[in-house]
Amino acid sequence: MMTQMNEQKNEMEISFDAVSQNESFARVAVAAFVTHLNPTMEEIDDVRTAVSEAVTNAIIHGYEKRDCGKVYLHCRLKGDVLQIEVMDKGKGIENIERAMEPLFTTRPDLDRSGMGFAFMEAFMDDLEVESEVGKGTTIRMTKKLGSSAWVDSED
Amino acid sequence: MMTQMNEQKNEMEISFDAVSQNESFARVAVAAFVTHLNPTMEEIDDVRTAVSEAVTNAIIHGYEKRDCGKVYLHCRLKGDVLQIEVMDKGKGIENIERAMEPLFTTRPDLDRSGMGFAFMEAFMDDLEVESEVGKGTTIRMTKKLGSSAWVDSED
Amino acid sequence: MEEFQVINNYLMIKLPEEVDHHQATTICKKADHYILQQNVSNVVFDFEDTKFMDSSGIGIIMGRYRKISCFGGKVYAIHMDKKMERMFDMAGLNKIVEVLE
Amino acid sequence: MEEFQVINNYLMIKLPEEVDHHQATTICKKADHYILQQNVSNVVFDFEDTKFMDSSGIGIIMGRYRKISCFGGKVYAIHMDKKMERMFDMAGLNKIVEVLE
Ligand SMILES: Nc1ncnc2c1ncn2[C@@H]1O[C@H](COP(=O)(O)OP(=O)(O)O)[C@@H](O)[C@H]1O
Ligand SMILES: Nc1ncnc2c1ncn2[C@@H]1O[C@H](COP(=O)(O)OP(=O)(O)O)[C@@H](O)[C@H]1O
Repeated sequence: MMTQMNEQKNEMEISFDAVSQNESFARVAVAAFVTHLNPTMEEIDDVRTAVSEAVTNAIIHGYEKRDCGKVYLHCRLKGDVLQIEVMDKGKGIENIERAMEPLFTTRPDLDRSGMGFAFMEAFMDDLEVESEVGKGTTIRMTKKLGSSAWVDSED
Repeated sequence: MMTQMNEQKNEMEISFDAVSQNESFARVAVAAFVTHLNPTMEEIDDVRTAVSEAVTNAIIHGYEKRDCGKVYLHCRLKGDVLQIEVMDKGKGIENIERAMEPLFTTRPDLDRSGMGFAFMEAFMDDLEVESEVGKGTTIRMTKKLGSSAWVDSED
Repeated sequence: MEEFQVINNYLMIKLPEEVDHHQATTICKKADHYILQQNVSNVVFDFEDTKFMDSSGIGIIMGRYRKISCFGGKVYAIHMDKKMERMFDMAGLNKIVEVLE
Repeated sequence: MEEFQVINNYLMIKLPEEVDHHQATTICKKADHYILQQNVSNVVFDFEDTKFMDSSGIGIIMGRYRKISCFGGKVYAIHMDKKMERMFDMAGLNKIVEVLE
């Protein structure tokens, strides 16, 4: 039974306008996509935080709030592992290493904290950032869900 | 203020695997996409029903539960009017007129009621069906949301 | 989750929060198991916990009605909200299902 | 919805259910209005209603801290859950914000 569960696959892709009211839409959509795995509340909340950071960055940094771009969100479930890709075709990141430093932000004027990447790293198992100036940015994150399933499957 | 509201636009597109656990995902995603308009509970529920019917049809009739196709969901908000498109690249509908008759179903063996199209028509303002045998089916639905906004805007 | 209970020759089905095609598949299978194995002749659908239903719910009821009506069984529905009643009426289920308050 | 209340020279901000960038924009604007117009010197952030927060919440607090600390004002936070405390610690906010139970 367990093996079969782990091999289950599911995939979805969303694209939406880069406007701030879609931040909560993106979080809800990803959470709804994984609910049938019965993840813990903590896991769901961690995923919601990471998605929120990546989508917000695409909107405010990638497209600089110009309200004219699309954000692309791709989710893949392989068994109990969730892969998330958040992509924008915005201005890109010049120095990725520096951008990922906790507390580094180019927009303190927008009350940004510079903790976005730090939270994505802390709340997901894995984080990769790919970016090209003038072309856009892709964030790839992975998280194993429903770790408690191993215990539940005993019955 | 009201005019500005009515001119607001927002758009999203989702594609996902044609498996039945994505039926609830699709409903939740569409509901989350429109919440910032403050639609009534009834309106949200009507939209959820219509989306559920169209997505379920794509999965069980379009792809005949073969678990190997994609369902495409496109939502557009123009002011307070929601346009929904549900598309599959499945087997298509031979006789659209007959398919839309209440209680007509080709799958009573799957406990289908034949009320899918009737409910889409009843709970949305407008319904259009486009289909080609062997190519697929596209459902277009429209609904005006937050009709109570006209009253609320008095204050 | 849906719940099943047999009282005399009545099968009581407490439907889940969301009655859609995904849920319906399991519900129909389990209900038919009770109808065939345990000789129930009547079925009561309880919508108390149900917050969402689409036409799959109508299909569940029609299918069970077909299975038990030929032996003189009856179908009942309780705790329906206004929208469910409207769906019932549109499908003509109000003619074959006894709706209890 | 967020709520603002001024008691003596304390501004109490009850944060909304979801603290993200979309909400933060309004909260920062309103908070700064109170800070500048009503001469409050301390700010209390109340997370009682908050079920979701991302780094935008950290940004709100840092920004308000910068505005009031130079005049000797203090920032307080109440009703935080474990995850919020962890986010606070990661951002070093525990050094500048007094966390009340
Ligand atoms: N999608 C993106 N496009 C362009 N620049 C980005 C993107 N995401 C992040 N950045 C850059 O990296 C910096 C750090 O990001 P982050 O850690 O999320 O903090 P914050 O969003 O608070 O600034 C941002 O200030 C911005 O300069
Ligand atoms: N996306 C689709 N692809 C192919 N056939 C479809 C599709 N949607 C509907 N149909 C056909 O139209 C019929 C009626 O659909 P509907 O009113 O939704 O009832 P039901 O789903 O209960 O059969 C279906 O039984 C099927 O034959």
